[in-house]
Amino acid sequence: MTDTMTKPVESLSEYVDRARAWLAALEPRFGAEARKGLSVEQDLALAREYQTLKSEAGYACITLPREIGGGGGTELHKILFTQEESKYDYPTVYFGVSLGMPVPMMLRYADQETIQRLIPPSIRGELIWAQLFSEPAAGSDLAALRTRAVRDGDGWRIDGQKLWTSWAQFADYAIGVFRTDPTVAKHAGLTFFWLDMKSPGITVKEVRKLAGKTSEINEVFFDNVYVPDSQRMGEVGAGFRVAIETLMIERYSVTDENMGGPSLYDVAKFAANARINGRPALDDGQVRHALADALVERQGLRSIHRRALNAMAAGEEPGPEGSIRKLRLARRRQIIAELSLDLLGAQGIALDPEVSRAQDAAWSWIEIPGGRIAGGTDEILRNTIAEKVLGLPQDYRPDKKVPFNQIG
Amino acid sequence: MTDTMTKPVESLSEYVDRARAWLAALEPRFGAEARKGLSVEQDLALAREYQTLKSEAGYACITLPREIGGGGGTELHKILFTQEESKYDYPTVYFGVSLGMPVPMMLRYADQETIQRLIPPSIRGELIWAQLFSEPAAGSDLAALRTRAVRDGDGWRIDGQKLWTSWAQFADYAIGVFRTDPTVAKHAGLTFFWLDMKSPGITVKEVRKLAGKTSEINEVFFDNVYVPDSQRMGEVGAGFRVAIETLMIERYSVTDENMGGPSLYDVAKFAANARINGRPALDDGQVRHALADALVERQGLRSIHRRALNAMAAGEEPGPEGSIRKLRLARRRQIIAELSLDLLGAQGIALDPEVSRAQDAAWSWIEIPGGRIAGGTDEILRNTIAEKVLGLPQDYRPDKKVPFNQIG
Amino acid sequence: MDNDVRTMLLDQATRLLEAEVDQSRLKTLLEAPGSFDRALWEKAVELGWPAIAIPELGGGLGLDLESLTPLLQELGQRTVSLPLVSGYVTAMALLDNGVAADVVAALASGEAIAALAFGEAGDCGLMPAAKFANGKITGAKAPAAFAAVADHALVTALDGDTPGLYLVALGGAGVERDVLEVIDNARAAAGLRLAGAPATPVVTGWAAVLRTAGIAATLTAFEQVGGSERCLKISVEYAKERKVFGQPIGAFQAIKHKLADMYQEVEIGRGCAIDALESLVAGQSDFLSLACTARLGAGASYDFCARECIQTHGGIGVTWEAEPQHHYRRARSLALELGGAPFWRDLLVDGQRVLETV
Amino acid sequence: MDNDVRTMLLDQATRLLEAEVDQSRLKTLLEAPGSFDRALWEKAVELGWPAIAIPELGGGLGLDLESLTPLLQELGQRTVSLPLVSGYVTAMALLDNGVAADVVAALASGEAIAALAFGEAGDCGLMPAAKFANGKITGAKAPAAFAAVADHALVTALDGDTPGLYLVALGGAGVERDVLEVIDNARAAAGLRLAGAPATPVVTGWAAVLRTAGIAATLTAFEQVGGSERCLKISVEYAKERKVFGQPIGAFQAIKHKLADMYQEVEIGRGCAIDALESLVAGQSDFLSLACTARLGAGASYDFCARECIQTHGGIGVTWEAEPQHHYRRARSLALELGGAPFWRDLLVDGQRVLETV
Repeated sequence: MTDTMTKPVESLSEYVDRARAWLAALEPRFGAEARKGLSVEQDLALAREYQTLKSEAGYACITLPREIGGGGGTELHKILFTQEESKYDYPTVYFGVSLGMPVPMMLRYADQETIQRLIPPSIRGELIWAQLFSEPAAGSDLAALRTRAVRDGDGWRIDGQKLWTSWAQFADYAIGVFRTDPTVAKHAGLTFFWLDMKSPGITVKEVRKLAGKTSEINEVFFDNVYVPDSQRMGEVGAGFRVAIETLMIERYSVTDENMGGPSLYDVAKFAANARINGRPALDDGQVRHALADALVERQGLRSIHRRALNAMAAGEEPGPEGSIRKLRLARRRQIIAELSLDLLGAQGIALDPEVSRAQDAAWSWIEIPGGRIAGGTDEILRNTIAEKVLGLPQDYRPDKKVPFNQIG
Repeated sequence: MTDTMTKPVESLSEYVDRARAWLAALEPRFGAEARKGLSVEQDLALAREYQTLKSEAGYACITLPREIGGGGGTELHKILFTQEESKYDYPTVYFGVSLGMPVPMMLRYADQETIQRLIPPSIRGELIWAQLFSEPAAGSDLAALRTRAVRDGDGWRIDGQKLWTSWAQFADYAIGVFRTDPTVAKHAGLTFFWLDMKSPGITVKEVRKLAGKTSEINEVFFDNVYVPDSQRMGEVGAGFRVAIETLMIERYSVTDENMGGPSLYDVAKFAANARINGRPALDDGQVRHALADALVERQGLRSIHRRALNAMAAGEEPGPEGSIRKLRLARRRQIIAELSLDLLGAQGIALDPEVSRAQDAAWSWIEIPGGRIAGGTDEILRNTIAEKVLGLPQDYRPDKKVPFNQIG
Repeated sequence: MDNDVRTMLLDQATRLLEAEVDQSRLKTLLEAPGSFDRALWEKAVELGWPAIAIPELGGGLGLDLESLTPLLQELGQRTVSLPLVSGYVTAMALLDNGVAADVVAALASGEAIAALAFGEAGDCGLMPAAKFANGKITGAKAPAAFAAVADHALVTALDGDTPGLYLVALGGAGVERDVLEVIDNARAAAGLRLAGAPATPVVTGWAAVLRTAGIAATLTAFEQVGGSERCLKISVEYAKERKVFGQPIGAFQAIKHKLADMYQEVEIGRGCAIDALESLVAGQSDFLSLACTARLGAGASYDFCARECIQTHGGIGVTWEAEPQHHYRRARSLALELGGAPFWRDLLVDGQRVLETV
Repeated sequence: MDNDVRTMLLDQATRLLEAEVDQSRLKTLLEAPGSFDRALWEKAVELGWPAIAIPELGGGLGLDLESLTPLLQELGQRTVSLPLVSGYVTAMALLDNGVAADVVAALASGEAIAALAFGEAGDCGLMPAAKFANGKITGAKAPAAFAAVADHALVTALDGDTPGLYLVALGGAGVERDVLEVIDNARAAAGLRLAGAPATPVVTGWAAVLRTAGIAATLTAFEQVGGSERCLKISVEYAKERKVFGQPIGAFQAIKHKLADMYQEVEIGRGCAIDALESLVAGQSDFLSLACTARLGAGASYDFCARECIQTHGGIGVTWEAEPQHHYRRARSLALELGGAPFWRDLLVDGQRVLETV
């Protein structure tokens, strides 16, 4: 096991060089070629191997302590490593939720014994966590959730249904929020728990998405599922606040400025080869205008993100202004993908199943609508900025102070 | 006096030919050259002469009966004539409000004697009418108006202030809406009147606009102004409905698809001469894209407008879908003007005071913000479409059923 | 009389589509490349749809185009793909140029299916690189709707430097079809590899090619308008029904104004389509410019409405099971099949240089 | 130390501007072409503003650019026009090339004012048509800020085919100033007619011209960010205060989301400006690309915020008396003075072709 963080004098550029070398060496084993044609299960197994190597090398959960399998580094190390890693097509997607929100939240709320038992294997990719938030009637309006948790001796019994639960089909554990008191106002009656996804009474059903034949999103059904009270996170009735805390962590987790689509550099290369009535598309003003808009926005967002990470590294809490990044990048990927298809003309309808999502305009275009919805819709994010940053009045909410079980 | 409407067999193209000849002959007297350097008062005097000639020739208020000085024609005649007329820079602006809304409303609500006495001279431009609607606290929210009309024997006494009243400085008469009962809900306590603008107690004060040194808009102050009850239009308390009726007429009055700015044809000619790094701007894709968007929108709006006018000619009431036209054209003029300035680069800041608004990108740009506000803001027009056309719920309006004098 | 026939045709169409087409049938078509709803097509043929606007001397019913377009709009609303536009456009190109009367008759009767293979990889526009010489075409065509099942294709190719349209029998020698996964598998799309495929010249010259493309674009615009209308309709319905924060989402201006914008786009697209059709029918000289506005207006409208229909539906909108995905796919497919927007913008703006406004 | 000086400078600036600048003073400046607030300029000179970032060897205070930019942002917020950017850029061009040390000293002391006359009629970009030969320039320059009152102008011209920058004394022979009505009369703008005006070569080559323009653009971006911030601030305040339909307009999502969009634009513009400045100060090779993003990002932000600030204010927003008009005018003026956006887009995209991302 290489202890990467024992050299405090390592400069950032040395850090990047070392990460580059480490990543490059793994390409034959974990790169796009190696993954081609694998089933999801095979790919997941490969992903767990890769994740274990990352944890051993200090590249998994870079900002978490070495003792539990993290990297003991800073936000800046994390962003630099992620940038390098995103140049490869390594299997990391299964752990995005697991390590993104549940693990940090467990570190804040769970007891030491639990942390020692569950977190290191989670960081190594042996265990996967899901996040049980949305429901059929509770998407943007999370506090409208209906899945009940009712007191039962030393624990609680959960009944109901969650929706849009990413990677629930592979999850060992989950964090989630449930209604423990329907007689009080909607925000007040919620409580936050972590739970074993293998508990009796849990059924997971994959939801097929618009794009692609396999999907990471699921329905999760709860039928009299027992959760001990010791797995409660925060006070009874404080679940909404804990959920918001979780979402604030999520908001800064968008590090890939291409949102999984082609980079602007790739788009420019593509446009240099595309033609509009015989002219190179990259010489055309409408393409230049679109690229310039994207480049300007990217630069602004890089600057905002870098300064926010620095502030976080200096101990400040992330603010609601983190909403900008996902809001802009998701819509931008859609604009750029649509333009790229326009430049292909009739050929643009072809969808090459062999090509990775990060390389193909059509795949990029067909996948991105979800990016404008998941993790806060465009509309919710604008509202967040308006209310939380600018201090404008909240929308009219007729159900806000009504007991939940009396809302029409 | 030429009686233009005695030949029912005249085809539309013959009508256009005749209008063209008539308009062309008047250019030395009323064209841009003749108007150059005139004071507003001199220009208004010239405008009255021109308007009288129009009335005599049947080109004023084309859809109104010949007997009162109108043209006895159809909406189609009106649109065709207006199109031809807009190619010249004739002085018509002073009568836009007067003949647009007050005169048609008087024809609906006033008695025959009043109509005979006041309408023919109004159509000839001898009399000018204003429309007293908006107030400092009542713009988009017209029903929030505060100017009071209180019963006084056979009439009413008006006190308060109107704002944004176009051409009030030259107006002889006006129509307007006032609060006659502050103890009922805001929409219910309004009543509609016409009145003599020379009545004692009325003071008019010009409001300077962002663009230009003279202005058509005014504040109008009322100090114990007497209006006989015989000048009431509609029932007491029905003023809001009558005001909305007036605004519906207004919505279809936007016939100039350039909203007073340069035509797309002129913009294309301009772009053919402008350069981006030595390339003709019209060959540049960003200019082509912008022009294509504008041309597409123009074609769609022409089609919508033509079909709406045909429906109106066939006796149907104008619908709220008329809101599209102004909403799109005002914003489009701003986009196009901004682009034109971008194509001029550093030279674009020059504002030639000798050039007409319809010919200059900088003037077009500097004047257009008002177009997105007057006659319904972009936001109000979208709301109108959403509620009146699509049947979506009205916004939350906490003051809707509260007595006006109890609104906080 | 025409009006009665139109009403009857549309009634029949509505009833047929209501009875036959449901979401699960549409999903099945999306599953595999090159899908074609042959059963529905056979019923459409029985009802005489392919014949509607083809003149009687070509074996058609000889009705006017205004009898066909409401039907196209209805198909567009339901994201049903039938080769009506390609059949009509091909038949008329043949008929106008006195070529292959047997094919015209087969298209009118519905025995044969046609595809319009105008685009190629390498340029978003329609200027071909495929070569015609000695009665044969060599070159590759981009995936074209219905080419997976068509008997004939109307193909663009260069004879020397002169572009033209050629009729190619797809079952014949020198033709290979590449049935690929595409954005919208229900379009029965296939790319064509032509290696000395026998081809009958139909018409030559860029102007003639553009006119034919313009007719296809104008008719397609009605499918696009139908699709946009449907996106608006289901979005408005969902917005009235779905509640967040104690109110229907349609009570929030972010959604209200989005839907108001969709309405404007629908109406502008519709206006452009109507005007282009009128110009085509009246044989006006401004037809190509109006066809460009129909192409761009209806295409942008459908893209916008489909995209924001998903957004309005939120999470449900990005599932396989929900309706919006069909429109999202169809909108983009229709916007690309006859060449990308930058190509049509060029055509419009270059045409406008010589067009006086009025 | 620098931080203390920065704070002090900004405090002084805030106090001076608070005391001196009000709406009626700004209105007066708008009334007549070529307006310049000389009284304010004299106070600024007393406080040493022209000297801030000019090195000591040039007679300046030798502070870093980060001491100047907060002040520019403050001026931008208040739509105050002082020739600080043009003075700094001119002085540095002279100093870096060892030209006219006396002019550098005069600019640092505030005795002299400089204008940047880079643009010309006929192209939105900065490639000049004016000719330099035998020590003299002939040509016409588009209206340039402060040229109505400046003693010197830094002027672009061609020597043969090579563009370069030249110093021209505006009081000298062969120079005529056209003081025109412009969008923003408070910019003291004038066009220059140069008929054999004596000119001192400063630097030659397109790259050097672009670098100088990039520095001017980067510093101007801070004025633009300040203006955008102010538009957002007064719009938010008005939206909280102004009531319609029984609620503040800021409770309606149409306004809330408009303001949220303004916020995003402000922050993106700010981010671009900060990064360009950092690159300039650090002497990085990506400076010109970052200057382009600062130019475009801060320019688009200010245009957007000023336009929607008026819209948020409704009728009041389009009156002469209200504040938004100053921003609407200033935003456009700043966006045009150093060349139009299409020019800078070209520069950015062409630069990106050879730029690896990261």
